[in-house]
Parts: sequence; C-alpha cells; structure tokens
Amino acid sequence: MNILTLFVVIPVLTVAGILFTKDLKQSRLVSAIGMTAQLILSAVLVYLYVSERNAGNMAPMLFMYDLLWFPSLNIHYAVGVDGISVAMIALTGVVVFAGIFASWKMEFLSREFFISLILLATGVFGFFISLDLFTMFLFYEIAVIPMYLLIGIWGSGPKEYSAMKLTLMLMGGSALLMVGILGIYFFSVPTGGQLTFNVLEIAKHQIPIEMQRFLFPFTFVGFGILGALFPFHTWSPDGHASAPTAVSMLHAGVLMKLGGYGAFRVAIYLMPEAAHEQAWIFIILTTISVVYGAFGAIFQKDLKYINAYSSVSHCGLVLFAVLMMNQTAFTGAVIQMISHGLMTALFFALIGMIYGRTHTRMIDEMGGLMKIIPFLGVVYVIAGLASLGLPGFSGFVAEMTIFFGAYQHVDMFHRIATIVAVSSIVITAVYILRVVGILLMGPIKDDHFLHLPDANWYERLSTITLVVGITFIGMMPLWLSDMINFSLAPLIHKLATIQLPGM
Amino acid sequence: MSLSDILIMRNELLLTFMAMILLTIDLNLNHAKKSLMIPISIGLFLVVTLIGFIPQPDQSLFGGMYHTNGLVQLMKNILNIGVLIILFQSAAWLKSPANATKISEYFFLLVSTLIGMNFMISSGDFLMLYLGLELATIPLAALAAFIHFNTKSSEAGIKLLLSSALSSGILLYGISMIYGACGSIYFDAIGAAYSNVPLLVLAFIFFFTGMAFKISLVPFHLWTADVYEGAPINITSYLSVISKGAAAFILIIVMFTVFKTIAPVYKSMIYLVAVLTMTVGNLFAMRQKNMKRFLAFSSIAQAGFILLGILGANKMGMTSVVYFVLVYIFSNLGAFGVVAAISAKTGKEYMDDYDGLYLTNPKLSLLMMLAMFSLAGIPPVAGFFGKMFLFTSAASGGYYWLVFIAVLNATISLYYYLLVVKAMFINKNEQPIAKFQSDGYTKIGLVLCALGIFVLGFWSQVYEFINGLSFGI
Amino acid sequence: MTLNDIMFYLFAGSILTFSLLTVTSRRILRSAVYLLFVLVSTAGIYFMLNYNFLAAVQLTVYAGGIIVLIIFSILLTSHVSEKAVVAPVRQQIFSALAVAAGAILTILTIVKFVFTPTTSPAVDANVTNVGRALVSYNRDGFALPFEVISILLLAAMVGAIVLAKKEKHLVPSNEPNTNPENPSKS
Amino acid sequence: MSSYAYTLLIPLIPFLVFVFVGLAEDKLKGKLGGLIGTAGLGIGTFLSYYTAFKYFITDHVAGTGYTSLKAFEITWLHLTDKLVINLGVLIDPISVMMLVVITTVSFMVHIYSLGYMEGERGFARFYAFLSLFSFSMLGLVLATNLFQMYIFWELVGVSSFLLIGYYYEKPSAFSAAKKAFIVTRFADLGFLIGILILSFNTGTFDFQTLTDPHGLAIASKGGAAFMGLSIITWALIFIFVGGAGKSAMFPLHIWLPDAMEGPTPVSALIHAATMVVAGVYLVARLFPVYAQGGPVALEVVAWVGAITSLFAAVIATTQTDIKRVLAFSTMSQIGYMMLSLGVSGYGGEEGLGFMASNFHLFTHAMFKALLFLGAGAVIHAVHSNDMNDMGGLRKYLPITHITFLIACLTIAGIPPFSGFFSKDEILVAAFHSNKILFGIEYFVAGLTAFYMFRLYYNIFWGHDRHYHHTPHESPKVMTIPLMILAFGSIFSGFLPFHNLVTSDGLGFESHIDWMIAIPSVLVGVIGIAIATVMYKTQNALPDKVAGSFSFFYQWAFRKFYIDEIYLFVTKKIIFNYISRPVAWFDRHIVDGTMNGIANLVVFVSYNIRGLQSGRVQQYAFVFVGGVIALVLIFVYAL
Amino acid sequence: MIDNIPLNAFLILSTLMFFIGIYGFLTRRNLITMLMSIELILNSVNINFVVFNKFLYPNHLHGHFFSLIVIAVAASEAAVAIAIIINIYRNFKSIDVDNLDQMKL
Repeated sequence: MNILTLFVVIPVLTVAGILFTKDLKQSRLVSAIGMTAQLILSAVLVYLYVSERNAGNMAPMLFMYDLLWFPSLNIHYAVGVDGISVAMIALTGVVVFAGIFASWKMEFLSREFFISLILLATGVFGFFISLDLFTMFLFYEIAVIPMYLLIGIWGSGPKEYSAMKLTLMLMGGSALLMVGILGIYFFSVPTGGQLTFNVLEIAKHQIPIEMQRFLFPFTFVGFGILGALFPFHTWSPDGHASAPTAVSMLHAGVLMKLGGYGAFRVAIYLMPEAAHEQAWIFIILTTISVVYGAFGAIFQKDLKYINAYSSVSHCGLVLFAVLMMNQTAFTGAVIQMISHGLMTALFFALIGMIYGRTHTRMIDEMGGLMKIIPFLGVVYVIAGLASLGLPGFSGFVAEMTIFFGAYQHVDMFHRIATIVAVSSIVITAVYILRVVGILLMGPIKDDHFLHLPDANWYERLSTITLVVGITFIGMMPLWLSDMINFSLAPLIHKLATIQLPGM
Repeated sequence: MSLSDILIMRNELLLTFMAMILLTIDLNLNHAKKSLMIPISIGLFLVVTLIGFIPQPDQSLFGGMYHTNGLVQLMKNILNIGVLIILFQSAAWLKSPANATKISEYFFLLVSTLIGMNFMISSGDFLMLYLGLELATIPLAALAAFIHFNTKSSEAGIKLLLSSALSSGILLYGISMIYGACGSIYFDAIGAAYSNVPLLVLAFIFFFTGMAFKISLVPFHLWTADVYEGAPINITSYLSVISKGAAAFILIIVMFTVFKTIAPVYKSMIYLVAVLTMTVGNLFAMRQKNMKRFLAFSSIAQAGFILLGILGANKMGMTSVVYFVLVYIFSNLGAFGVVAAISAKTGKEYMDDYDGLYLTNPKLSLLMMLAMFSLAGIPPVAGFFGKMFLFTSAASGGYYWLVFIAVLNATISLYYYLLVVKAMFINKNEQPIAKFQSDGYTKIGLVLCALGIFVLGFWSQVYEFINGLSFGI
Repeated sequence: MTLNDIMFYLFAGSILTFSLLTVTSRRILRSAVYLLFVLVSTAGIYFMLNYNFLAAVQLTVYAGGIIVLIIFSILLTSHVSEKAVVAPVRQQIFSALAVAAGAILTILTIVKFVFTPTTSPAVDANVTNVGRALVSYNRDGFALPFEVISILLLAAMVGAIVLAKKEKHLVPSNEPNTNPENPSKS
Repeated sequence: MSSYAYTLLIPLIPFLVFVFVGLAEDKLKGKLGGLIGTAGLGIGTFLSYYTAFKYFITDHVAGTGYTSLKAFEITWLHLTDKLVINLGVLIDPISVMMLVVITTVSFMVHIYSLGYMEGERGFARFYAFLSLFSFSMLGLVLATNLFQMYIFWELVGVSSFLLIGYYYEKPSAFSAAKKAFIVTRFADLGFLIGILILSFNTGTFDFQTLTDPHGLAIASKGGAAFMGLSIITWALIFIFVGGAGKSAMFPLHIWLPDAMEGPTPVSALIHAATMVVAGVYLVARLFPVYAQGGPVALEVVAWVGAITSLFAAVIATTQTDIKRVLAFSTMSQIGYMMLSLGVSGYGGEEGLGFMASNFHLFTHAMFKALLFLGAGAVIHAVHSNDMNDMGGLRKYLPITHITFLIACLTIAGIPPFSGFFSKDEILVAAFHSNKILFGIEYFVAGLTAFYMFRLYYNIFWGHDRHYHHTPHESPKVMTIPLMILAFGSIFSGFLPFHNLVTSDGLGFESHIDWMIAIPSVLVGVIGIAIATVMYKTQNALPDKVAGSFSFFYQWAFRKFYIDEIYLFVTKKIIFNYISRPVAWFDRHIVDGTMNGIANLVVFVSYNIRGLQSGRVQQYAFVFVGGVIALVLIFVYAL
Repeated sequence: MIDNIPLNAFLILSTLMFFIGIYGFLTRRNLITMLMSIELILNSVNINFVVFNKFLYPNHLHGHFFSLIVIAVAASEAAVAIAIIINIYRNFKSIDVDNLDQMKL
C-alpha cells in the first residue's frame, strides 16, 4: 500500500478499533497506539522524503498514487507529497499524538471522544496528502465537522453556541471554497481538454485571468476563514474557548493550518495572476489580523481567549506571508504554520492542564502557580517565549523568514505592511508577559491551589513532545527550510514565467 | 405489439398484479390473521423490486405513450427501493390495533400510487403524465387521511387533495394550451414544435407550477408542511421521498426533452425558484419543533437543490439529479425511519423529546446523525457527494453565484440539522426516551438506510452507472 | 348571426353566469344546482361541436354522477336552508384582483397567439371512430390511458371505502400527534 | 583562521552548562550547580585571555593593523539567495576585548554569587540563567553577522528578563523584568527594522562585507532619500534605536532602574558591565558603516548619548536607593561612550572617539561591576537598598569600603585610576568635535563625582543606623572578586588601547591632553568636595539645597516623570484606548456582524411565519399569485 | 357548424370559467363548494381541449380523449374528496375550511 494512504488507513483502523473497546482505559490505549504509529509513520515519511530528495529525485511530488474514482467527472483519489505537505503531516502527527495524551483522563463518553478526535485527524491527514481538489475538499469537511460534536459534547462554557458558530462559519467558508474549486475545475484546462481536479494538472495551464479575478477571492477567503482571516475570525476565540483541551490543540494547531495550506496550495498556486493583482486587499486584511489579534489578546482575561487571539495574529502572519508571493515569504509561511501549530497546541495543552487543576481559566483568579506546579509553569514560560519569537524556538525562525521575505518587495506598500506586521512582535511580548506575570508569578492567590499536583507522566509526555518539536525547529531550521524551499521551486518557476511586476 | 412487448411494462404490471393479489388475499383472510398481510406484501414487493433489476431493452409502446429505457428503469428501481424501505418501516405502525384492519388497503393504495408514478415516469405524452400524476396523488390523499379518528390526518388528506386538484387544474390548463399551440399531446411531436413564444412560455409556466407543487417548490409548497405533519409518518416519508423523487424525475425528463427549446427561459425561472425554495425552505425549517414538520421543510429546501441539476441542463445535470434523489431517499428515509420507530414506540414526535437520546438509544441516534449529515451534505456520507455533484452541474452551466447561494443555504440547513444532533448528543434530559428494541422490520429498514448512506458516496460505480444512462439537452 | 351563433352565445352566457353564481351563491345546494347548469351548458357546446359521445359522457358522469354525489354530501353535511359563511371582504377583493389579473394576462397572451390549424383531413368524432381510438394501441390510440384510468378508479374506490368505513374500534389510544408539552403552535 | 576555532568553546561551554544545570535543577544539591557554572565559565575566561594574548600579541605582526577573521561559521538558515544567516565566531579587536570584559566580569560574578546567593531557593536555576546569559552575551559579541547579533541580542534580552525576574514571587521583580523585556523588545523592533532595511539595500548581513572599508556594501546606496535622509541613514538610526534600548539611552532607559529588582550580582553583570554596553558594541561594530554611510546617524548617537549622560547624572544625585544611583550612573557612563562614538571619525587619529569609547567601556566594566558588587556586599550586610538605612559602615566592612572607594575615585576620573584615562580620551574627542557636547560632558563629569561621593559618604560615613544585627564583612568568596576588580579598576587605564582597539585596526599615537585633563580632574575634585561638605557628616545642608531647588529636585527625584509618561501611554492609551476598544470592536462589531447575520436569518424566519397559516385557501392564493408573478416576469417582462 | 364563431371566443370563455373556478376556490368557505370550484376549473380545461381538437387538429382525437380522461379523473377525485369531507364532518361536525388550521407554524 502506498505510504500516504496509510495516513488515512491507520486512523480509520484506529477508529474501528475504538469501536470495540469498552471503557476509557481500552479506548485511550487503542488511540495512543494508533496515533503513536501515526507519529512514527510521519517520522518515517520525513526520513524517506529527505533520502529520496538526496538521492536526486526531482519530481515535484513524491510517493504519488492515483486511483480514478469518478471517471465521468475525472475525480481521482490522488495523493502525493512535497516538502510542504511532509512538514505539515509531521506537524499533524506530533500534535495529534500530544492531543491524545493531553486527553488521557477523558472520562465522559471516552470512546466517542477519541473516535471524533481521530476522525478529525483523518480529515487533516487526508487533506495534506491530497492532490485532487475534490478529495481535498472532502477531507477538509471531514476535518471540520467532528468539531461540532467535540465542542458541543465535551466543551465548556457556552459550548453549544460556540460549536454552532464555529461549524457554521467554517461551513460558510466552504461555501466560498466550493465556488472556487468548481470554478477552477471548469477552467482547469484550455478548451477541449479533459477537465481535472488534479492540482498538478491544473497548475500546468493558466486559468483565464477573468475567471481568476472572480475565483481567487472566493478561494482565498474560503480558506482564509479557516485561517482566521480578519474579519472572519470570530469563530476562533469562542470556539477555542469552549473546546476541550485536545480539540483546541488540534484545531488551533492543525486545523487552522488547513486554511493557510489551502490558500497557498490552491489559491496562490493555481491563480497566481489574480493573487498578484488582488493581493493588496488581503495584505491589508492580514496585516490588520496580525496587529489586531495581538491587541485583542492584551485585553482578554480568559487564557483560552488570549491564545485564540494570539492565534488570529499568528495565523494572520501565515496568510500575510503567503500573499507576499516570493520564495522566502512562502517558506516563512510554512514554517510559521508548523511553528504556530506546535506552540499553540502546547499552549492549549497547558491551559487545559492548568484548568484541570484550578478549575478556572480566568487569569485574575490565579497567581503564583510557578511555585506550585513548576513543571507546567516552566513549560508555559517556554511556550510563551516561543510564541513571542525568541531565537532558539521555531517562532523566531518563522517570523524572521516571513519578515525578510516580505521585505524583499521593491514597492513601498509591501514594505510598510511588513513593518506594521513586524511591530506585532512587541505587542505579542506584552500580552504573553502579562499572562505569564499574572498567572505564574507573584504570590499565590488562592490557598486552594497550594496542594495542586504537578504534571503527570502523560501530561509531561504530551508537552515535552511539543517542546522538543519547537526547539528542534528553532535550533536547526535549515533542513526544514531547505525541504520547503525546494518544493517551492515549481511555483517560483511559474511565478517567474508569468512575469509579475515587483518579483 | 406482441405479448412480449407488454412485458416491457413489467413494473407496472407486476405492481398491478400485486395489488390485485393483495385485495384477493385480504378478502379471504379472517380478521385475526390480517397481520399476515405485512410479510406477504413486503415479500411480494421485494420480488417486484428484484425483478426490476433484470435488464431489458429500451422500447416504446402504445405508439409512444409508454416508453422505457435504462434511465427510466433505473428511476423506477430507485423508487422501488425507497418504497421497500418504507414498507419495512411501516410494519410497526401497521401492527397497532387501530390500523390492523386496514393493512391490505394500506398496501393497495401505496402500490397504486407507485403504479401511477411508474406510468408517469414512463409516459411519452401529457395524457399519461397527467394520469400518472393523478394516480399518484388521489390514493395518497386517502392514505394521508388514513387515521380516521385523527383530525389532523383528515385535514392533511383534504388539504392535499384540494391543493393538488387546484394545481393539477392549472397544470391541465397549461397542457391544453400546449396542445392548442403544438397540435399534439405526444412529447416527441411537442418537442419538435415548441418555441419561445408568449403563449407557450405561459403554458410552460402553468405546467411547471403543477409539477412544482408536487416537488414542493416555493411558492407552491405551502401545503407540504401541514400535510406532512398531519399524515401518518410513513405516508409523510412516502410523500417527501418517493412522490417528490418521481415528480423530479419526470420533470427533468420533460425539461430535457419537451421543453428544451425554451431552455434559456426556463433556466432563469428555475434559478429564481431554486433560490426561493432553498432559502424559504431553510427559513421555515429553522424554527420547527415537530420532527415531521421539520423534515417537511427541510425536504422543501432539498427540492431547491434538485433544481440546480436541472439548471445544468446537461448529462451531468441529469446524472446528479438522479443520483441526488437516490441518496436523498436513503438519507431522508433514515431520518424518517428513526422518527417513525420512536413515534411507534413512544408517540413522541418533538425535537425536545430527543434530548439525550444518544445515552439511551445510541444506534438510533447515530443513524439519525448520519442521516442529518447526509441531508446537510457533510462528508464522508453520501449526501455530500449528492450535493457536490449538483453544485458541479450547476457550475458547469456557469451559475457560480447560484452555487454560492446554494452552499450558503446548505450551511443554514446544517444549522438546523445540527440542532437535531445537538438534541440527541448534547442536550441533557431528565427523562429521555427509554431504551427500546425495535422490531425486525424496522431494523431491516433502518439498516438498509444506513448502508445506503454510507456506501453510496464512496461507491463511484453507482454514479457512473447513472451517468451512462443519462442524457442532456 | 346564425342560429348557431345564438346558441353559442346562449351557452356561453349561461356558463359564465352560472359559474359566477356557483362561486358566489350563499346557499350551497343552489351552488350545486348552478354547477349542474354549467356542466349541462358545457355538454351543449360539445353537442354543437359534434362531439356527441363526449357530451353524453359529460352529462352522465359529470351532471349525473358527480353532481349527485355532491348534492348527497351537501345534504349529509348541512341543512338545506343553511347559508354558507362568506369569506372576509379582504380575501374576496384580493382573490378577485389576482384572478382578474390572471385572466387578463392569460387572455391577452392567447389573443396574441396565432393558432395554425392542421391541414390533415379531419376525423369525425362519431362513436365508431371514438371506439376504435379507445382500444387502439398504436399512435393516437388511447388503450393505455383507458386501462390506467381503471386502476385509478379502483384505487379511488378503495380509498373512499377505507375512509368511509365505520371503525370497529375507535380507540384513540395511539394518537401520535398530541404532545401536551410541545404545543405545535408557536 | 582555524587556529581560533577553539573560541567556539567559549560560548558553547556556558550553553552546555545552562542546558545541563537547567534540566537537572532539582537534582543538583547545595552549591553543585553554582560550582559547575563557575567552573564552566572559568574555562571560558581562561580561553578568552588566551585568545586575547594570542590575538593581540603573539599572532600580531608588528606594523600591520589588526584584521578581523572568522574562526568558525556554519549556515543556519537561508533567507533569500543573497541573505543567508550564518552562525559563527568573528575575531577582531573589539570582539576579543569584549570577550575579556565579559568573561572577567562574569567569572567574578559567578564566584561572588556563590556567597551572595547562598541558600536561595533556585540556586541552581540562578546559575543556569547566568550561564545562559554568558552564552548569549558571548554569542552576541562574537557574531559574524548582523543577524546572528540580533539572535543573541534577543537571547541576551530574555536572560536579562529571567534574571531580573529571579525573585518571581515578588510582583515588583516580575513587573520590572516585564518592563525591561518589553521596552528592550520595543527597541529591538527598531533594530529589526533597521536590519530589514540595511540588509535589503546591501544584500548582506555579514559584518566583514558591510564594514570592509575598501568595498563598503553601502557605498552605492547613498542617494535614496526619505524625509531628507538617505535610506542607509534611516537604517542606521533604526539600528541605533535597538542599541539605545539595550543600552538604556534616553528615552528608552526606563527599564534599567527597575531592573535593579534583580539580584545584585545580576545587576553587576548585566546591567552594568556587559549587556547594557551591547548598544555601544553594536554601534562600534557597525562603526565604519555609520561613519561613511550615515554621518547624521552618528550625530544622533552623539546627542542621545550626551543627553542621556546629563539626564541620568542629574537624576542620580537625587536617588536614595543605592542600586538605582548606580543604575543611573551606568546610564550616564554609557551616554559617555555613545557620545564618544558619535563624535568619532573613521581611521587614525580621527578615530579617537571610537577608541575612547571602547576604552571607557572596558574600564567602566571593571569599576561599575566593582561598584555593584560592593553595593551587593553592603546590601548583604544591612538587608536594605536604601541609603537612609545605612551609614558608618566603613567600620564593619573594611574590604568593601576600600574597594568601593577605589571604584568611586575611578568613576570620578581621578588619576591615576583607569577612569581618568578613558574619560579623558572621550573629552578630548568631544572637544575636537563639538564644543556644546564637550561642555555637557564636562558638567556631567562633575556631577558624577558628586553623586558617587554622595553615595559613598552616605553608606560608609555618617552615623550608624539601627541594624537588625551587626553588619559584618562578606565571606571571602565575595570579597576576593571585589579585590580583583579593584585591581582591574586601578590598572586597566594603562592598557595601550590606542594601539589595540581602533576604528580601522591600525594603531595611532595618543597622549594625554593636559589642557583638557587638568580641568576635568578639577571638576571631579570639586564634585567630590561638595559631596564631602554635604554628606560626610550628617547635616541639614542636603535638605536645604533640595529645598531651594525643590521643583527641580522633585522632577529629578521622580526621574522627570518619564515612567509616568510611559505608564500613561501604555496603560491609558494602549490598554484603554487601543486594546479595550479592539476587544470591544471584535466582540460587538465584527462578531456582532456575524451574529447579526444569524439573528437576521432568525428574524426573517420568525416574521414570515404568517405565510404558513394553516389555511389552505391562503396557500392556494400564494400558489396562484406565484403563477401570475412568474407569468408577469417571464412572459411580459422578458 | 359553428366554424364562423372565432376560436378565441371559446378560449376566452374557458379562461374566464377557469379563473372563476379559481376565484371560487380561493373564497368559498365550504369544502364542498371548493370541490365544486375544482370541477369548474376542470370543465374549463375540457372546453379548451375539445375546442382545440375541433378547430385546429381534427385529424386526431387527442383533445377529445383528454377531456374524457379528465372527466373520469374528476369523478374519482370527487369520490375520494367527499369521503374525506365526510370524515372531517364526523370529526368536526362542520366542513368549514376555517377549521382546518390545526397545523401551522
């Protein structure tokens, strides 16, 4: 079996396995085994990919597999990966793994919880391996819909409202996407050819510019909603705040990346001309996202809201970079996706763990936790520092690559936008330190907190996995950056051939 | 025309025989054994359904009044499968003392409406179309009013009958004008003579509204909710699925054959009606608390989606419509099956009653959820593919904005479908519906639905098979 | 103006007048009788057009069958002297406006259209030809509808019987539509 | 070149120590963590001295200039085709000098802390952070390129943050740490923007390429103008903002006084000797670029330096917290260094200011570290920072007293202590460049002497206070570093800096300009004399003086209300007028719109319910109406 | 026979009758009179068919048979309708259409 197909098969088998379990212990064991296998598989994939590249395989996509599914519509189950997808798959593997361990004690309807969670992961994996827009869209929706149950059943606070809002807004996004994808399909080849959903095929030809102008906003905003593009980001704070820990982790860590990845892989890759023409609108929006999200985070009191707004800011940076349309910025966007995925997953894991102990997420009800739960406290600080872009952690690499990429434009507009976006690093520092200060430092606010236990083994496993990921990328970004860089070559080549001004 | 030619009409003939056999057996069966009619009927119908799958040549009979081909046969088979599921689902309800005396009449009337639909789909002229339509409607009104002592049931019956009489009056008027202008009632002759002149457009509108009534398109849908609510559940599901599906089938056939010359006109009309139907259906469905009524409005919205396929006006469009109806049958019957099973056991029909259902009846809840997702068009269940292909065919005609509106409406519909999911899975309930076991018939019916919902999407051969039979303008 | 013309206008006038009376008369029984007049006048027109068979069917089935059925049911459900409740004026005005608009639009459209008669030789609608067409299974034959209508009539009969049949046990024990906690009116 | 490859170990050892001690914090009992850290740094110190010796003496061919060479370099990240981020070790006069400064001070602090921090909770953590800081600072000075410098710049910032917030349970400590981090972060934003602009225009990060006097990468980029200044000038100004932030230049200085919340050894190491001079080092590092690419930027540097030195010196005269006095003094001295750079030219004698700045950096590191450690010993003895709680301590703390006095004399510029020499060079450089600046510095020199001796007298003279227990001299482990640093303070002035550290690598002849030196010594003596009069014995004079300048005194005491202004801007403007409205806007406008759409749908849904009245005639009416409407639209309108 | 009467006269007649029927359907309160209105509608359609057949297409008997079938359908419709109406009368003791609004939104 094709190695990529395994990424869908293993979760499905895991789900099937969970169906036969009886209690929490069994179902979490099955999930853990399945997702560990998935993590190992991700690592194997990275290894295989890199060695294949080193062996001189220059094909744009590796491990391709193609199965004609709906012949009359030319829909295929087509999979294949390049460096970008491999990176995203690895990210997903790590976050899902951490997510399973972060929800080790999910007592209520545990079976159903793990099934939904892994179903979500299936969708994400499927999305990243897909080369066919149809299957891509299919997996996209598979990934979105379990969110409703996950938030609705296992969430907290105004969970029903949040779950509904999140689902509807994301589905509204997919309404835009649907138009975009169908439009691309019907203009995928010059007249007379067999229409196709295959991304690689479509990229060979040029979609008529008038259609691009029409379709690009649909596609970009469609994915952008999932990527928390201003002003369509409001599902994110509510959704994240209400979701259970592992779901927040997966959602912010991985699912939101579908937006960035899709915007890049579909919107920009297939419609570069329109993207170039209309980029300015979205650059303004994403710049607003970046700064606005950061400012929004300063004022929040709920840990999850803070992190959600921070995600708006960070994911805004992804889209911002994607719109800059040069190799460095693209690389930065991908690294930022991975980096943010790991960081925000870590944050949400920690918030969940802290909430599990203190039963509050309001920062002003907590204080001095560092002394009580030093492990979680330290990891929280690490996550915070990573988030504010400290060198040595992945966030720094990503942000710098983005900023330097974005600044390479010759015209003033892009550079001013870049400088505005750069300024978010200060605001980020403000809200991160504010939280760290109130939450962890200072005197202990509540005597009830005095005897809280520090992290358990599974919590440690979950968080350390993510910390290792963040630091590894932060310390040694070159392999990742090169892997991505190489995969950008076809697109860069395409951009070069269409002679866009200002490249 | 020889005897073997007559066998081309095997579906209608078999159903007629079945109806006769049922009446005969019923007359000779004493009172206590009436419930035997259930297995007999289902068994007979199963045979009919299976025979339907034997391939047969395309042929035209009675000088073109009746014609059949692979597509028509497929449509009939689709309806047969749907009816089979409904028969399974009706068993529990029929066994109740109030209905025990009327079992064979129930089956007889149901089968005769199906005969009507079959003739309608096979029709090659407006007379047979009209006749089939009436045959499909009049017994149905009787079925809607089936529960004597229930005022709502009678009300549903008379509402259905009177509204449908009015609509078929208008439809007839349209047909008469078509006849007057084209000089024939045969589709082939009319198709050749049809042109874009005011009278024929007017005639088309009259005809179309008559069909729109059947499919319950806005603004010709208002009867739907009341009738669906009042009628017995299985009749409601029959109305919402089989009746609607049959009408959609014949509508798309005549649209693609008879009226193809005025396609530009009717496309903009369908555009308008599709938008109205989806939107209004959704807006009403949002606020419903009664499950039957809820499903009624949701089925109105679904009908709006069907129009998208007609709008594509090509082979893809027809394929997607037929495929969608097939998927829709399984999805909607899945939903109705659960409602029927719960109603038969507990008499509860309101959404609030479903609160916390998952904890007591997980399997029913899961099926209901799948059905809801399928209706909403969420992958990986079949509804996603059905909707997706409809959108694709509409997009193939360049109707991107319509696709956008449609998907937005699908999103709104997701809202209320999720309300059901929410009730079952999320809401807490002090007294949830107690755990119960359904009888074998119901179970088979539900399992069939679940299978269909799961398999149809991934099994691309189904779609390709339909595609092989379809045609466009 | 020939006698035929006069006959036509007579029939036409009576059809329109009695139609109006049918839908406006406040006494239901009278309405039924006016309807009878309409149907008979229509039969008259059929006679004038030389469609004797159809005219006969019109008289027997419509005038003879349906009107009798209607009158019976009127007698069954209301008193002879009972006056029908009149719809609110608003409803009447709106309906009249809509109907008038519809009629004007339709008639305008019809009038504008030029009908082109066929040049093929006519078939006399005598009973022989009618009978032959009725059992013909070829083009322009109507054997199939004729057979199918029988199924319809049978089904209608069974339906009517089922509905009218007195229940042996009228126990509303299992009435699914009532749920005191959930009023359907909201 | 490769013969210097071992220098990689100098930053690497502290890093490994940090990782090890950091991870094993709980397991390290007693002083083990501290000892490991100290040992690690000891090796580093040894290597640094060896390097300095090797670079300046053994490897140096007489008569040639000192060249810069890369001891080691790897590629860390590709940004664009041209812009590549490398990590490496650059050996040149200033980096070697900084190696010596950093390792010396850091090693002293490590040793000192073994005594000072004894028994503190998180002792090992303290050493882990110290090691992290040493690593970052060493990485910073050894950076081969601007971006590496930025990386370590940030790391330095965070280690400073961690160390200031060492007593994290104290809210004031953490808020000081936060403030330090955010203010410097804000400045770093300028640095980053500067890098963006500079690297974009020059296509390189590499220092060697940037500063190559023969092929200056910036040479061709002079013209492009924005608001009257060339784009390179803007880049350099932005970069200087970064430097100003780290070096606590006005108006980005506000974090430094608060940073005194950290343990005193930390203040000595970071906030006196090493990190705060990073800004100076940055400008020095890019000096050829400044000198040739943006003279205007240099002017800015000079003025900012001058203003800061005056401003800080004025405030220092009024403060009572001894560490704060020292902090303002540090600012003032760094102002000197900046000024010196700002007035310097490039090459030969012209580069006097450059040399003087580095010279002063070097001597300042010694005496300011000494002052802080001495203050630490005092605080250790009396458990208070406030000079009002002190007095007459010379009896109890003899070693501390002597070393402190030496440091005070040094900073006051009294010959033959090292401060005299380095300050004199600065004054000379200023004198040749700009008389106003020179005047300011002259005045500041007097002020410096005054406030240092005010401090000195208040601590060690005057009458005893009520101490909780009798103050006693610190243990050896603390006093020995004091003595070593005192030794450095006295004799480092005799180092031939003009031959070693110059703007173009070539040595030049330097001599003491007595026309300037004598008045400056006089000013220092006057300052000391006034202080002696006012503070040697307890009397009412200070209050009187304060009273007669009460308005000005209050301003100075309140640090000219800069903190309040910042607070106003951050709390009121940013928090209340930006963040709160953003949050509100997001909830009510953006989200409100989304919810509004949903509500609208519900509203419409509610209002069209009349359509579904249950009355079949109405249904029929709609039906007929629908037909007519369709006819109207499609038959008559189309 | 009546060839000199214009076709449109018949069509106008039938159209008027058709809309009168609709008017009746929309305004009559009694279920049976509504049913009678339906009969008017069907009758008008029949006239159309017959007239078209006679005037325009006398070569076949399409219209004729259409009318014939419509009459039969009308009869069966009436039969079922009246059965239901009687049922309603049993339940409501009235056949006023206003009673039939148990179900609405």
